[in-house]
Amino acid sequence: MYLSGAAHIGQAVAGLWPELAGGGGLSAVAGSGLLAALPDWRVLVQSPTTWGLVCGAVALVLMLPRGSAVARVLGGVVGLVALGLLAAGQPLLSDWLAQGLFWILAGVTVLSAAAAVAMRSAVYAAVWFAMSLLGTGSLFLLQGASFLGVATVVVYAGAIVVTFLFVIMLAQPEGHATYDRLTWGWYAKPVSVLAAALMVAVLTTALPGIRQIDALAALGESGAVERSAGVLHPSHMARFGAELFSRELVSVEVAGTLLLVALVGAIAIMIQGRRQAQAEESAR
Amino acid sequence: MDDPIRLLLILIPALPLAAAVLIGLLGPRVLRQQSHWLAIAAVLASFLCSLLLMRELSFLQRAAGAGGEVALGIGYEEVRRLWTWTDVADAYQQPRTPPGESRESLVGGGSRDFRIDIVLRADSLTCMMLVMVTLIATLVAIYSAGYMHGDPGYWRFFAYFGLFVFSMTMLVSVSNFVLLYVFWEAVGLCSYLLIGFWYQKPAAAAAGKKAFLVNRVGDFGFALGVFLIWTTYGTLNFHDSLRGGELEPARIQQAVAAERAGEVVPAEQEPVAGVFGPLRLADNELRPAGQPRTSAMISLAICLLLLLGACGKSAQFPLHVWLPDAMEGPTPVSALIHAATMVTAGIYMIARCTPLFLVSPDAQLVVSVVGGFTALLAALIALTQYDLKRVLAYSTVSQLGYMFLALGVGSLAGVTAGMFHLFTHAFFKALLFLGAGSVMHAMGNVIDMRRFGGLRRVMPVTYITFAVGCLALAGVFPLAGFWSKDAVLGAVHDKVHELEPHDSDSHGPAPHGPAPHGPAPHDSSPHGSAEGGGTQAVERPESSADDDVTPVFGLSNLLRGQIFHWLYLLGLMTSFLTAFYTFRAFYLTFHGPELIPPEAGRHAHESPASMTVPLGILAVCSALVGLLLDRSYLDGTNSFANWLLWTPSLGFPAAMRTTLPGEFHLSVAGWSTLMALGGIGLSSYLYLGSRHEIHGIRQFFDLAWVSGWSDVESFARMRQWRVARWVRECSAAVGLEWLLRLVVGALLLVVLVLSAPLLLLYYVSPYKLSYHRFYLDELYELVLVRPLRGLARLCYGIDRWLIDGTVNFVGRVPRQIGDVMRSLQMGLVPFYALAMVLGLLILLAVQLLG
Amino acid sequence: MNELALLQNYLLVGGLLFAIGLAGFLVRRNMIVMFLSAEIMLQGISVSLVAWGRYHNDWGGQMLVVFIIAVAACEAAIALALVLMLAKQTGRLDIVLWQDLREEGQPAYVDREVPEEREEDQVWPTLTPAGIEPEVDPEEELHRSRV
Amino acid sequence: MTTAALIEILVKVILLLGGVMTAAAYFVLLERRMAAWVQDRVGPNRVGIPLTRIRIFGLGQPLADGVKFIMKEEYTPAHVDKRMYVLAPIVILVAALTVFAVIPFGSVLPVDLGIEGLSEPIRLVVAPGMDVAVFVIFGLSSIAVYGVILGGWASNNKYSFLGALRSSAQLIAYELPLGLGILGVVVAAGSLDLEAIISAQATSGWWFILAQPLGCVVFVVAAFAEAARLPFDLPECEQELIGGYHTEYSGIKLLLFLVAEFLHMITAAFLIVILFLGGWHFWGLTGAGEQVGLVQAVLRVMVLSGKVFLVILLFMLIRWSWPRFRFDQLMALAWKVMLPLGLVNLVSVAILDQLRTAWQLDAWWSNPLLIAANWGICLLAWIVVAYAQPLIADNRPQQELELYDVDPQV
Repeated sequence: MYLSGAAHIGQAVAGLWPELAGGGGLSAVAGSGLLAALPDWRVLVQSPTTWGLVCGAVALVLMLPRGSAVARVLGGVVGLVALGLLAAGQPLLSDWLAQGLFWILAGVTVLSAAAAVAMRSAVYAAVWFAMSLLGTGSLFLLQGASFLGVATVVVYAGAIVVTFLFVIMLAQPEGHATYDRLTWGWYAKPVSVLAAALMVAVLTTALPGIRQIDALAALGESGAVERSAGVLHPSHMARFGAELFSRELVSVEVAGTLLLVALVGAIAIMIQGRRQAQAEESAR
Repeated sequence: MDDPIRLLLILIPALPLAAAVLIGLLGPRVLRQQSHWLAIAAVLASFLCSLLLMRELSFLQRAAGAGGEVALGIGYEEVRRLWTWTDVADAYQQPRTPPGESRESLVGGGSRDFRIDIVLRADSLTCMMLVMVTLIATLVAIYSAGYMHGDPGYWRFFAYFGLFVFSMTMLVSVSNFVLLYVFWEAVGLCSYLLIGFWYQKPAAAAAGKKAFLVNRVGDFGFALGVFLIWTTYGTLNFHDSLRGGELEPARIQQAVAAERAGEVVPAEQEPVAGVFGPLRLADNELRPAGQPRTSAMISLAICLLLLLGACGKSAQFPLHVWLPDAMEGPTPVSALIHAATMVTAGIYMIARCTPLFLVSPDAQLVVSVVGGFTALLAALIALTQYDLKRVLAYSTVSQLGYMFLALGVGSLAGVTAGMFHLFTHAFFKALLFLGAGSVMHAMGNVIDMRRFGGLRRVMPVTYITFAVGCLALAGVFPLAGFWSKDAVLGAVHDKVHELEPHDSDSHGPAPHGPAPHGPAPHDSSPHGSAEGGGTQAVERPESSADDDVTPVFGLSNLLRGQIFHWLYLLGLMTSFLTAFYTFRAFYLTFHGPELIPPEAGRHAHESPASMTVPLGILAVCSALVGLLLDRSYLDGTNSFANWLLWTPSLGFPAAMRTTLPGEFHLSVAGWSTLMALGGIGLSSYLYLGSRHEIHGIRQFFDLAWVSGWSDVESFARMRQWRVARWVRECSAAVGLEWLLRLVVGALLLVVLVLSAPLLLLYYVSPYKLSYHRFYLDELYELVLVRPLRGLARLCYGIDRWLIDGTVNFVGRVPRQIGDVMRSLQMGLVPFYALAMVLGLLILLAVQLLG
Repeated sequence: MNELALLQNYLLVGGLLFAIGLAGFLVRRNMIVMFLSAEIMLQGISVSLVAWGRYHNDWGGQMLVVFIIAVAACEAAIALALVLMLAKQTGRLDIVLWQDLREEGQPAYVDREVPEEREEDQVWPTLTPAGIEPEVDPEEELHRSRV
Repeated sequence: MTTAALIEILVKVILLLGGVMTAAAYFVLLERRMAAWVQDRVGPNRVGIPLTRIRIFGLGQPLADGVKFIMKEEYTPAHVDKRMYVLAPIVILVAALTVFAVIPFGSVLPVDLGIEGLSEPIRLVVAPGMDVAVFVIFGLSSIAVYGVILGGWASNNKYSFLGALRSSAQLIAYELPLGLGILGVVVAAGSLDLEAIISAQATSGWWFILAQPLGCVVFVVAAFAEAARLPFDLPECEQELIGGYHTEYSGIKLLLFLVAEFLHMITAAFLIVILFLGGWHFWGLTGAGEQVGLVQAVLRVMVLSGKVFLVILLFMLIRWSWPRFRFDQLMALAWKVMLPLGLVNLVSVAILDQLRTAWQLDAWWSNPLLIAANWGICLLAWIVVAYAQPLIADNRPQQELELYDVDPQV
């Protein structure tokens, strides 16, 4: 995220890291070229986002399998710190209630997700995933996407996760599994986590470019009025349904077909497997 | 067909070819052990055709000679064009140098057509060769039918045989250097096939290969010579023609006349003077009309290159090594090669190119020297060989050397003598080889003379015929070899006297008889032509060569005379040696205690009639052919030479100025007979009786005594001598013992120093040199084969390591990269996912941040 | 509410979810957990999409999420069927067991020095199948301390 | 959002929870009495007011039960996964309770308390104006599945586990007919909001049970299954699974499970009433408009409660009068009967609704006509399905099933 080359990105960076603008880091960005555009290291060091990402990566490394119990607890703590640091780097929402609600929901979501990937037991992972889904649904509700919020819970938590549990229980009867305590290579964990952190870094660096890309200074402020006419309209479901079945009608049909095909495919796979099993049985 | 000559010319090679093709096609399935009938019939028919052709030609010649006075000296040829092979007009163009200006380039200017017609010719030389080749081939074929009986490759042998005869007859009857080269190579190929006939034998395969490769060296030179001839003379034809390919002499005369008259003739009608065509040869200067004289350097180069080719084919000194090894082939093949086909090609070619050699005395000298040296060398080697066929092979090399010696003399007498020797040699060498084959046949393929002996009662016919052959080879009066060898030596002797100052004519080994130096006497001209007498008498032979041609080597006549003198002595010496080794082989084989090797089994009897009949025929021929053809001792008429002089490339005016054949040199004959009888006598003395002395003589020549001398212990033995003891005691009494010691010590030192080279000599004693063929094979191995092999190995190494290495490297780099990348293909799904993520990360970074 | 701030916050959350899912997908070996991780990644994307839709006042984001949910359902159906099949063949959910498509001559990845399970590591229940009690190796039975 | 609004919500939550929990407790008593009545015995009738001898028909029984549950030793077996073991009843109860946030228990309460910021009039639902109320109920009921599954799994008992598996399969299977039943109503009402659905029935006067009998049947059956009531109580059938997923539970945790189960039933009853039985509406009694007087408001609450009570009585009656399904029959019923019927209902409702809009049927006879058409379709579909799936009624073991060897020691 620190490889911003173009000048406009540099300006945009100032949005994410306000310190850049005043700290003289921007002068470095002024010149084009990747190396010249590297921001001042002091700015990076001062940015809580940087440290948040670093802490997050460390936390994930600590939490992911093949760590001891102590390491996992430590990872959780570091993860909390990381979330705090990241939150500190983010701009404030309107009031304390919304802010607090968001932070709580976001924290729950992210930590649950982290726990989901970190849990050694697949059942626990699934439960934590369900928790994360609840958080995500709540975040959707907070965004005004009430249908999506509930649909996520219904479809994921209600259907997918239950199926997961099914599978877990059927496929892992012995409970203990070495592969849940191991990664597949010495470099898998650090490299993967580093890649993930870098991806967030890149994405967040690109984030302030919105302003530039959109050039929506006008819309950003004046658009607040029209917003209720759009996605925030009181009769949310009606609008949503109208949109879904008018503009996206073809897509809906396609999605329906896809579901049907998936249904047939899943059944076909299972029948095949049963035939194999029967063949083995008879062979035995 | 209304043109019998054309028909005969076609039939002579075509019959063997047809036989070869038929046997090749039908042999394996149909003919099998009956293949020889076809071959014999074809070759016999070919022989008869050759005789007919000879008869036709002699009629025509007589008619031409009777019709005009100028017949002799221009020659007579009948040329028949079959079809055009290739025709490239103005294939080579160079600005013509105006006459008088200094020549910038070695070769003359002008444009040259590259026109190759398939042209067959009939002239005396060709006819002679055809008759000889087909006759010998016929006899050998009959003989082979007996000799090769039961061989698994019977039909194959006769197929090759037919092909060989076809190639040889074509070689002597074509009228073009390119075709000559083609069949030159064809002969080489056939000899390769026949020498390596028993290809299962490693030695035979190696011998075939060796013959082929050594011949390639010569052929390379020949090819260069042909190129040079083309660039120099603008044509490769032997004969005159028009540019359109018209061969009719009348038309050519017309065109020449028209051109001389300054008329504009169409391009088709432009006359082209062949290299040995009457148009060119009639001109004394031996150059094409309107072209500057060929430079001496070019002439010499052409001649030496051709000589190189001839050396290869005729097994002359540096390239003679293949011929003895060619013994590995079936014996009839050896007979054919040695007598009639392969080796005669070189002689034929030199004889055919006489006009070219005439203008280059240096080249002639080289030819003679090479021939003389080879003759002596081969004879020396032949002295000690125990392999019967090998003795004969070296004898062939030696006799071929004689022929070269004669050809190099540079007079018509020499050339005809050489060809005459070729002719006679064909008979008795074929006889000897076939006799040796008969012996071999009886002895179960044992050829080492130490392992059999006293066969005269076992194989009487072979014994008698072989004896005739030996006598002929030794040159005993009145057998064929005597006459031809006498002619050769006489030609050389004449040359010596030509070149010597006239006041020193008594000098030399020919004290008897009138020396035939100076202008040739009119009456000695065999043609008896009234017209040519004047020109022949007036001009000195060397003037034609020396006036216009500057010798490149710059040798004085005196020196050349001395060289030829030595060559003459060498010839006599060789004659002696020839007689000796021939009878050594004869005695070892047929006299002494009867000894039959166990391999012979129940074969140890006289060979079948199919083998003895040809032997008989050849024996008769060997005995009589010289007597019948060379009647110079009677009236100075050599029918053979007279016949040969009708050849355009021999009997042309410039050549007629040289010494002509026909003189019988009594002194030379005497000396050579003396030598031959001496050789026979010595051989008889040594080998006919108890053979006690042989060991001592061999010890002597082996320098075994040197080892006895150089031995330090011999000094110790000396102390035991009575004289030594006496001296020692005396000196001790006098009190001068110290002086004695000093003297003896000094003597010892001197002897030691002196014996060092003797010691060296011991290891290369004359006997060993001879026995090991002067280490020539080893020398070639060391000087040529090894370095070449090393070079080849170097090239191979370069190819293998550098070029292949580069290519392989280029190929291996992607593979190595692929191998490295392969290791990424570890089958772990999460790893693939990680790779994808990393790639995605890079893309994202570039896209979003770049 | 500051729309841009909202967007940024949501995008950060989405990115974090995505990254966590990514890391989990890459690191974990249990196929079902990998699948869960993939779903978490989808969640992150969904969050971002909704945020963008809100920011642009456009339904597109939410529409896409609807389809993401549909596709996820399909994916779940198929993938779980496949996982079940794979698990049936090996008796394990280990993705590393499926290395058959590796390059020829490439050594298979095997776990070295598998760490011993420590006492404090939790032992989760062992499920015994219903029905007749299967024949159990007595040695194995000794270790079933808690059931 | 003001503090007053929050307080209002809190009050509503407390009232609702209190009422519902109490109702649940007493429904237990009612059920026991009902069972006794059905089985021709007395039932619990001893427990009255504590420390007195007053037995008011055993009305103290729930209290005593509660105390007993709470006071009992809370035994946690050694072999369970403790965290999940604890989590499961919590999840199921929370999910069961949260549902009531979107369920209206009346219309509105037209009282002006004079407090600044309070909405006027007070709407008798915890989360008013919830646009996706039906959906929320769905989601939460699906979350309740977690409680079952986790409880069964964490118990580490094969019967519990089988119960959990059965439960999850059943719940997932019956979510589809449930949704299809609701969808017909949603299509007819044009909203996912429960209040809007009620008012739609109230304004037209045609309850949806009249308009969509097929949908009602499907929904009711699915609701029974979702609540795991008796004909569908496969997850916990004592005869087979010694209690199913809560076999290993005791004490307060078991109480939570049982309460949640009853709450599910109550939820189902509420939904049946709201979706198909007109909610708070009763002809000529409650009115249909938005503007309402205090009396009418109270009447509406009472009507609703009464309907719910009746529906719960129906639940109990059915429990004691119907035999249990076999599991394959259960599944077959879901997938082969209920799903097609639900689809038929949905399609017919949608078509008829579309026809009404297209032909602008505003006459008095239009509604009866459409309803009659729907009834016809309903009957037809029922006959077809019954003809196509005769095995549903056949309760005998299939002939081709082989008798497997039974270990004599078992």
